[in-house]
Amino acid sequence: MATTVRLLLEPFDPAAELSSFSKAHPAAGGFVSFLGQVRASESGGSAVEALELTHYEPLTLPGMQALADEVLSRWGLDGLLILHRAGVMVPGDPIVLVAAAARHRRDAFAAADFAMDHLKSQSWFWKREKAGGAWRWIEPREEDHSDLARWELSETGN
Amino acid sequence: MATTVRLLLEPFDPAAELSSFSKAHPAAGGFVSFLGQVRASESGGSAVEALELTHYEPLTLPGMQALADEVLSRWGLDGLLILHRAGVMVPGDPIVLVAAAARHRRDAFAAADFAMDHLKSQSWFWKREKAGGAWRWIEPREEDHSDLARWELSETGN
Amino acid sequence: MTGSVRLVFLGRLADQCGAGELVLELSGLSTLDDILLGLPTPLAEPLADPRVKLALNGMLVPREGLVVDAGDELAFLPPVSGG
Amino acid sequence: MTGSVRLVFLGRLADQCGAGELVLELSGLSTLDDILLGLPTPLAEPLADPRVKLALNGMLVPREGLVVDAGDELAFLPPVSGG
Repeated sequence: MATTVRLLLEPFDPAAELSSFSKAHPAAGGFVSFLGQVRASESGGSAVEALELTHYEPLTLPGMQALADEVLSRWGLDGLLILHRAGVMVPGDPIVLVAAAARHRRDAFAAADFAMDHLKSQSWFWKREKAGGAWRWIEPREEDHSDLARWELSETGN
Repeated sequence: MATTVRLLLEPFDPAAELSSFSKAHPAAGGFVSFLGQVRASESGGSAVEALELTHYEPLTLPGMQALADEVLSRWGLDGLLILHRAGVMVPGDPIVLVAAAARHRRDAFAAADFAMDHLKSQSWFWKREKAGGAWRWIEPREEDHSDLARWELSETGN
Repeated sequence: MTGSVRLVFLGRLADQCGAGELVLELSGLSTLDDILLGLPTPLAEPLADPRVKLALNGMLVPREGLVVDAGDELAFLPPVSGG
Repeated sequence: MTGSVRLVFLGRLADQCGAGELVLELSGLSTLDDILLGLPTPLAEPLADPRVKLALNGMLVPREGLVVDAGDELAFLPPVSGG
């Protein structure tokens, strides 16, 4: 099982990453990926000029690695890729790429979905958005808690 | 909403397809994709030499298009991509690529998952595998029915 | 009125029937049973399986009440392969 | 024993505190309350919010019973931003 977890301070190319990930796992029949990119406009509709993610060195990457371990312990995967940007980005820039390789499609879907829910709501990143020349911090959303709660219910069921 | 549905008789490059798909949807924050490729070995463990998918021209592509319409009617998407190979393939060749672009991550995951379950079990493709020099037709699996049943339950719940 | 119908066999049926397609002469409007009776038993038998779906000129049709005319294409579609 | 502790402010706390980091002189082992008392009120107030997590030298620690020594790094982590 090959796991790659990286915290990147420079732009990355998701297509190239996915391509080498799928080539590295010839035994896996299925690959599920999630790519998050900086949106051209915020929920309110105004144009986004930039997005900045800050992290805290001693916690952020170790937290991502612990998440990867948790994902691997829950699903039978051939490979797992977790890449996350920090720093200043502009619309269209990739922020996060998660990919799971598995023999069984269902495992790959669940693993990528779980990883994203936890990356988004439990990883040590703080986000601010620049629109109309002003920076605004992005707060946690109620939806993040309901996304996480899905997995807690399924834990009870296991 | 841009939908692309293609039945391909020649190899395609999933990384290039995903790259142009994400560039085509700057308003979408999230992209979920599934890539299925020919596995290097079958479930039994012997090496796969080739995989052939046959289709029936008057039904196969129209069926894929109807599936795309169904997916669009169920989730709020910015874009949907469904590519499927037919013909003879070798291990490592991409067979199917589904990608969904959405503002909300959860919609993109559900749409790609639903599309795959239905493509795999309800699309007009017949598959045979060559191993040890002999071709063997691949039968429907019990798992396909349980995968589909998940969505029927959720229909009742809606 | 006479003519021919094109039978198309998909998936494993193409192997079982020895060919992907077969042109059959008709002596008029024919039912599915008429067509199966005009084929050798080892070929007709797998086609009679109710899990095999039928498409007439590219449209899925029920087995019951099927009428095939000269110039038609009738496809036999066994269960698809799945995941 | 005297020395200094490095305070690190993440997310909006960096804005609220006017800087991402601050070095504070200690006159010995200090509790969280000691540290907050040594800061101006507008700066101490957001740090006292129990939703702000603490990391001492890179390890998450509970607020209760926290003891900070010279040379330590204490980070204040507000809720992360989510999806």
